[in-house]
Amino acid sequence: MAEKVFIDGNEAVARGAIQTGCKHFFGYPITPQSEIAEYMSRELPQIGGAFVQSECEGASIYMLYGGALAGAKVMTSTSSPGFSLMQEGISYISAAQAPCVIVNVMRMGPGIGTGGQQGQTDYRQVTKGGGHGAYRCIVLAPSSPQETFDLVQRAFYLADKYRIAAIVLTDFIIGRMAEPVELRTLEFGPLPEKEWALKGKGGKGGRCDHPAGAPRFPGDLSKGIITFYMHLLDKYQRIAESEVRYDTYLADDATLLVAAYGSSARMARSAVNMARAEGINAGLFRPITLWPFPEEPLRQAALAAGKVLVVEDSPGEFVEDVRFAVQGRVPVHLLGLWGRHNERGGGIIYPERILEEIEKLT
Amino acid sequence: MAEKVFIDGNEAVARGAIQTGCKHFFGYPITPQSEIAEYMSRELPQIGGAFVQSECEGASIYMLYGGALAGAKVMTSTSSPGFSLMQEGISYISAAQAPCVIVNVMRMGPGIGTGGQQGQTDYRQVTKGGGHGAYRCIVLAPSSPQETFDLVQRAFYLADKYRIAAIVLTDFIIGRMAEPVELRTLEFGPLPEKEWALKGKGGKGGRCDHPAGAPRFPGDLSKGIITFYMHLLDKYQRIAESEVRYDTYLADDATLLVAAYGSSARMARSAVNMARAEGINAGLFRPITLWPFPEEPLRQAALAAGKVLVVEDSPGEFVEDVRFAVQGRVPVHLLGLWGRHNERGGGIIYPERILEEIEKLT
Amino acid sequence: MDRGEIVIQEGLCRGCGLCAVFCARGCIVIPQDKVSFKGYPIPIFVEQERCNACGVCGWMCPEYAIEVYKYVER
Amino acid sequence: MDRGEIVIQEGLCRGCGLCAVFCARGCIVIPQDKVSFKGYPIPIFVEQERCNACGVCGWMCPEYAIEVYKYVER
Amino acid sequence: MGKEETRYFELMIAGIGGQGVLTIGRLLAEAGMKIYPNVLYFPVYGAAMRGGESECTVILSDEEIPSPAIHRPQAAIIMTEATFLAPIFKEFEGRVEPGGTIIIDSSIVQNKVQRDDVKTFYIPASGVAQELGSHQVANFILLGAYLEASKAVPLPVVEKTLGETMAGSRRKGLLPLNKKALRIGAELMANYKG
Amino acid sequence: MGKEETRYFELMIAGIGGQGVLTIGRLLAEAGMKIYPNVLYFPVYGAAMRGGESECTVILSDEEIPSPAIHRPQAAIIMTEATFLAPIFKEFEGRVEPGGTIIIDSSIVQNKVQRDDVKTFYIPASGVAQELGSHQVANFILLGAYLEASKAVPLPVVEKTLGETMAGSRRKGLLPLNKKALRIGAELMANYKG
Amino acid sequence: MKEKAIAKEKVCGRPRLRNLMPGITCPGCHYGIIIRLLCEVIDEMGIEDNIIGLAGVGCSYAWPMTFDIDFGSCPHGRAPAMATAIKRIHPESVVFTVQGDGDLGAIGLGCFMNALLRGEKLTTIFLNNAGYGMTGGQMAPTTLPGMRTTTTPYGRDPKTTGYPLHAAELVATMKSVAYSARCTVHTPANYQRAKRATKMAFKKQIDGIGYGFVEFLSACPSVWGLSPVESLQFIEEKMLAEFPLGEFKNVDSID
Amino acid sequence: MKEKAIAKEKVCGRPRLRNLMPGITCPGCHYGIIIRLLCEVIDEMGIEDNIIGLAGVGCSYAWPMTFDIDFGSCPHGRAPAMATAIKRIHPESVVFTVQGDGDLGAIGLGCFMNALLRGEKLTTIFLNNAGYGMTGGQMAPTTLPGMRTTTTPYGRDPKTTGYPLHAAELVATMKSVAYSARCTVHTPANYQRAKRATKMAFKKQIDGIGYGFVEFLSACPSVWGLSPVESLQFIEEKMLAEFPLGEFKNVDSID
Ligand SMILES: Cc1ncc(C[n+]2csc(CCOP(=O)(O)OP(=O)(O)O)c2C)c(N)n1
Ligand SMILES: Cc1ncc(C[n+]2csc(CCOP(=O)(O)OP(=O)(O)O)c2C)c(N)n1
Ligand code: SF4
Ligand code: SF4
Ligand code: SF4
Ligand code: SF4
Ligand code: SF4
Ligand code: SF4
Ligand SMILES: [Mg+2]
Ligand SMILES: [Mg+2]
Repeated sequence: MAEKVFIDGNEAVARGAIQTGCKHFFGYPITPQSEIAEYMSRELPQIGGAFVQSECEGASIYMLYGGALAGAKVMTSTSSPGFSLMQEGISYISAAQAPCVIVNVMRMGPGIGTGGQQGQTDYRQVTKGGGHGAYRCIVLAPSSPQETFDLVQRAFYLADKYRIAAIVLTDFIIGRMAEPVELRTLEFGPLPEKEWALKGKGGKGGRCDHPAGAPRFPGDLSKGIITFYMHLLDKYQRIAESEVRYDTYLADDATLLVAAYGSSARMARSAVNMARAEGINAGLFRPITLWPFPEEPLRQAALAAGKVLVVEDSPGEFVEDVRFAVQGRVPVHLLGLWGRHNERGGGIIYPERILEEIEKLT
Repeated sequence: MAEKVFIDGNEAVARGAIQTGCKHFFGYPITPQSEIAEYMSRELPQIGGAFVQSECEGASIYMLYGGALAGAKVMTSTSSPGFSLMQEGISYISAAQAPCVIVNVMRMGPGIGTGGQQGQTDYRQVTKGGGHGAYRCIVLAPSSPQETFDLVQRAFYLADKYRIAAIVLTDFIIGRMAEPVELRTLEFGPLPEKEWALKGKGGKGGRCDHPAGAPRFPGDLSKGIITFYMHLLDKYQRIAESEVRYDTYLADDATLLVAAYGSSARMARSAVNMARAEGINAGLFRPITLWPFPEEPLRQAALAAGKVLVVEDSPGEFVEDVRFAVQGRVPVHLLGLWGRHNERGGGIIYPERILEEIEKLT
Repeated sequence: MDRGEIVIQEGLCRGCGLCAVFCARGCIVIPQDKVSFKGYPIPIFVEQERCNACGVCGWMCPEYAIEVYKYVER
Repeated sequence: MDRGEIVIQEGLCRGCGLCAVFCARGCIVIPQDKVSFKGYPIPIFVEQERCNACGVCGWMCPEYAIEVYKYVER
Repeated sequence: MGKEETRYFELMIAGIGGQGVLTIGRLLAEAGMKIYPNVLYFPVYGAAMRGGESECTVILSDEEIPSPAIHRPQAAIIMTEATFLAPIFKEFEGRVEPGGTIIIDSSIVQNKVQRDDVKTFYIPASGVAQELGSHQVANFILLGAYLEASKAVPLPVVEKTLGETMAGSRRKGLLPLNKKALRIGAELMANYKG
Repeated sequence: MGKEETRYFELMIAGIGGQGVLTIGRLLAEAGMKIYPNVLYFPVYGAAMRGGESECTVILSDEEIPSPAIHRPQAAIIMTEATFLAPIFKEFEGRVEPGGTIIIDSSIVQNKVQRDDVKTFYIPASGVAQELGSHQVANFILLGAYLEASKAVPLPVVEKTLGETMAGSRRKGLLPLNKKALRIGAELMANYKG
Repeated sequence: MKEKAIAKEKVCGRPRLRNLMPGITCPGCHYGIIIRLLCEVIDEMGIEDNIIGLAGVGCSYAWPMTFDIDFGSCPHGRAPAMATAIKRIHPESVVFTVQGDGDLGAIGLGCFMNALLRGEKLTTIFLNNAGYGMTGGQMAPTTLPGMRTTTTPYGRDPKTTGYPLHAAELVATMKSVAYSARCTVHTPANYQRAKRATKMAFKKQIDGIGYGFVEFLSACPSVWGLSPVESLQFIEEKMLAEFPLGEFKNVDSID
Repeated sequence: MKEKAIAKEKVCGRPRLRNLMPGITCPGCHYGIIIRLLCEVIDEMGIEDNIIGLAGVGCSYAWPMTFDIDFGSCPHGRAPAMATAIKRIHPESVVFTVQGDGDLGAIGLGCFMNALLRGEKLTTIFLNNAGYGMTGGQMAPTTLPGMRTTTTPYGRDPKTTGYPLHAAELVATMKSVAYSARCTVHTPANYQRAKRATKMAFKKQIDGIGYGFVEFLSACPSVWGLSPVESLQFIEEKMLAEFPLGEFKNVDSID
């Protein structure tokens, strides 16, 4: 077994990236994830890589785009307002199919929000594509430092495999909670050469990275808009078929299915335990990929249970995907951020509150 | 009857805004909507207002935010990549509940897209909130210059009534096609005073516009995150109950319901005519508000028809809302951008192609 | 005769020590072993006789914890 | 003896007239009444004798529509 | 040329930026507004300033006009062979509806229409325009030819509209030349012989 | 204090930034890692640099730990009355589970716990720390007290861990003082008399 | 003597336009001193009724709550754009921004420079504390070479992170600027000079001449890892060496 | 004489690194001339194999397709950020950006200035045509006072829209910049001077000294509403009056 360290989710992001070969990081400080950049600023210069503190999240994403076009394994991280500023860049990255990893350690609320505190209110902006042009990004939502460490590695792999932006979505809780993490290197198999990368033509013909330019690869925008989108749709379809990930807990015999992702899934799991202790057959469904969304497995589990309780620390975003999956065939209840124990930024939807809701529904 | 002029959708935006009292406009050039800014640059100085050419769409939206906080009727317009750059600002505007109007004259594709050509690929970014914090904006989608002229006026009204950002979503086709437009002033009734506006305290106590500051109005973020969101949810609920708009055409006896919005609804309407001429009972459902989405009316119409054909010039975004509404209870087919007559930016989904699809489905 | 006095509000003071630095007349000292009920070292107005109510300690206090009063005869 | 020649590719030329302006020897003129098959006024190389193949018209042509050749004896 | 008993005209014009495609399209629509209750003008042009694809649709109708985009127009004016990206002639040759009309600037377009189910008119508009003193008025010649062929809007109405729209413009000195070009186009069409 | 037969400890610590709340929380967790298969440390602190709310949860367990956030903790250390926004003492007084333990820095917090279903210890940590020469070690005194009360992790293990974590740090000169504070805290608890 | 009636006259205390609420800066932070200065300036110039402030994001984020004037907060770096709109809509009012060196110098540099390019008539209070205070002490464009921050753990190296931004000098090169100065409040004398500069920066706006800009060097004991008193010395020895004080532009008409 | 074997030697034609494809600029646009210049510079410096270009959005958007080198395109205004990453990842390569005056001077000003602040070793070719060509002739930060554009229909008024950006001078004030010059290609002699300046701007990068910047005044007959020949005169009379030519900085070491 690999070395085990006691680190938080933010450090797990940084370490996971370096573990899988990322040597270039571009980022701008924002609570609650500045620690990722700080870690990178210490470590990358030591391994011959580069940490660049950008002047804003816009610059971070354009640096990321440049780095991806240069053919390197690159990552940036930010939190909610910063992610908003990246939307144009993500759209360009998606058009160029430039592989890269973006980490969003969410914080609560629109605008300045609640000063870098807990929340899950970026679900729509992250999963529905906040930028123009109807693209998709893979979205992975870990619920522990270990899973963060592992999924960051997987994100790099998926990004390169599908030439896509892979987003790792955590939050204040996952980012700052520390647990023992095994520093294992995950192996996913071989990846194609990046012959399209800009690095100086080196005797060959000049490579042009321009949407209306010489075609560089299948699905290049220059081939025409229909060809381009059919290529994307095909790719998205392949991802949806092969890369869906989710986790269930005591869901087989559940008569009430709790659906939650990321940090909320941790509280929900405790609540399921409490409910079981009371003799209520609750179970948990936890999507790990938010896109592709585990629509079919969730529908099956929901139909089997007959009733769904969605828990999310938001006014209700994830619940829309659950409703979409369930198609009105079983009732879907929502415990949103009003389930928090207080109004302040540090408010939390505790397992007890979820249990209450479970009891109400049974 | 008011004067009738022959103007295109872009001019209708500018004229509609001025007609309803907008005197301040902030914008940055981008095809295919620069004409809106150009019109404003000619007219606003003449009526004692201000046209400010911002340095980018980010600046446009922050100027808009400032202007809204100053208590004025303000507007900006842009096209797809520019809208992506506004996402952070829109999130702040939504948090501050600063009333304003944003026009997005869509163009096709992610990234640089197809150089300012036709497309409807901003549906998700506009309707699902591309910024952080799970807010909502009202989205109005006209399908003619006259409707644009009218809906822009309505957008200003709704923005002030609900203290919300109202988005008018058009595209290359609606923006550039010209038709006779009656220059009528729409009356919507009285609006509340903007006592919260920043304009110098003028003898009263200083007004603080800060999320964590002195509460300014019901639903101010400073009251705590739950109170804030409950206020928003309540407001969104009221909007969903009162402001849903849609149009139907020959839908009553339809055995196939075509669903389309904006420019696509124009081609779809021709196709419905063609189908009727062939004896096929096709009908059209056209949402005018994309948020709030006419979920219930669409479901009823779809159930009555038994079959839905969605037409949109995109790889499939609007169709998701249709599917959500229809809940899998009748089949929903999609004719997306692959229905265009060619690969180039100027490609169009012609009525003939829609008719073909209608025929296939009957 | 004393020319004035200063009042330090313990609840506002955060013990930065700037007042002591800027009193040119040395009227204020901060004994590092005394802590306010908020947990900060607290300044003490030790030399009222020398205070000329110049107000500098008040200006330079980032917490507005000091009020300076001048005695004026009526 | 002619010292060189220039070749104007009608298909590339957009009739801007810069070549005529920059030929210091006046070898190129643009009769405004003649239009290329693309619809642009077309320059004409009227004075080969005076051309010294300096290449300036070629450099300054924004469309690379002019090739300049120098005659060299073998 | 009208469909059924109600009046209905469709025209598409295609060329490259700078030829005045949009000028005559919009002129026809504005003139049409004096006569028809429903009028639509729909231009398509690229983002670059000069020389790109330029195309527009004009519809004049007694009835409501649903689609602004017409796949198989009644009539087309073609002013260029092709642009960098688009085979304009080829495309429009194929698109005009059977029985429809194609008017071609034969000074520019060398190709011939291969269909025999459409009425085709080869008008050497650019050549004639150059003779008139400016190759820039080829568009008005072609519009004049279309008006003569279709009778969609009487020539005097178009001329009047032109006068109104050019009234305030810097180019108003060109009005007589433009009018002349319109009339010459109409004459060329009136006297057209296969 | 463990639940059922498996070992299980929960502790929440609350105060304001600068008091070392997070330092002792993390220390306890890292020491716990030497003994327990499952350890969790979850800090909550604001965006501002100094003086804001600061709070953390530590869980040591033989079993998997699902929720990092504990509404009704087994034990709490309270180091402040209130912050600008949050009534810390009030909140935690109410939250500790019946039968649980509350340890209070009574040099700072003047309030008294009103419940009688919890074990409450008033430790004048800041006062004692000041006597030791630095009010900054109050946190170690309180941790020492908790360790004595709970037996969650033996004091030597905590001391060893502290030595390891401070080894590379600029503050390693403070190690003896910190250790002393831990021991004094444990003694105060051992000798505690309501 | 004792019998004489002695009255106490308040010489100094919380400034009138500073709301009654605790500050939320760290001990020894100069932001509190600069707030006093601004309150006094607004008070003395008699403009409280028609002044509007806009605060950036950083440790000055709470300023809007602490002043008894109309005062809004802005997205990070975007105060100049918001101020532009407000000034255009209420041209008779006095509009100013308060921005940190990360806010104005990094994320907001384009927004700010473009406000100068557009010739806005605004006033900016620029807080140079050589780092990002709010987010935990990262490098800012103004961080001194060699200085350790949480993102320059080995000291800022100009080879990979460049040289400090000299905002007041840069601003002075822009044609539409009427006033630009760099000040400190780290001594009472400098406090007074800074106050005069700030008044001048407002006056240029009020007189319609052009943009007014004042850069404040401000102690940040937390990021600098120094005590408040050591921080004074750091300003004197290090900050002033890199960032000289002075007026870099002061004109009464532009073109 | 006629009997002698006469061979034709090509003096001038399409430059070797210019791909065979039509340009898409307007007649008389100087961008084509600047492309030639760049091709010649890259060729003569022998750096075609390890040079990487990044084009902004504007009428230069098609440059990536027209050069036979690795050449990417960027979101509007963001070339310096993309170039930064590429240069950091491939430090041995020569990385340059091509940006219009809207691209660099408006939307991209912050991105560009921050690249200078970070001390990147890049080269920028700045195309100053006093307006937005691509989008139809709107005002740019470089538009001359009084000039009519589609968004300054009554002429640019410095009172409401400010004064032109002088990029080359501004850049020269930044410490990490090694070279900054303003050139034109509106006469053959200026073409040659511009070529030397461009080589210098690349050399500063290659030698690791600092940023290299060349501003080109470039005729835009379409936006200016002038013929190509009139545009030459406009440069001579109006542009040069506002934007003097010259080297504003040329240093061989920084600090
Ligand atoms: C878009 C965005 N990115 C990042 C942040 C996080 N953030 C808050 S304040 C700040 C920097 C503050 O530095 P500075 O402007 O120097 O102000 P100081 O705290 O030093 O006063 C940052 C990066 C944010 N709020 N918004
Ligand atoms: C985010 C964004 N906003 C706006 C545009 C539209 N746009 C394309 S080019 C351009 C400006 C071009 O001006 P300039 O940089 O001066 O280049 P020029 O065309 O003059 O060469 C603009 C605003 C865009 N592509 N992306
Ligand atoms: S008022 Fe002046 S003399 Fe008195 S204590 Fe304060 S600084 Fe010293
Ligand atoms: S300056 Fe103010 S806060 Fe600082 S020690 Fe003195 S009284 Fe306390
Ligand atoms: S310079 Fe070139 S494009 Fe211009 S007229 Fe001469 S040959 Fe034609
Ligand atoms: S080569 Fe020189 S002399 Fe000959 S035509 Fe060209 S510019 Fe004139
Ligand atoms: S971090 Fe620095 S700037 Fe921020 S409040 Fe603390 S001392 Fe002041
Ligand atoms: S618009 Fe201006 S810059 Fe653009 S191609 Fe035309 S002449 Fe050149
Ligand atoms: Mg700072
Ligand atoms: Mg330009």
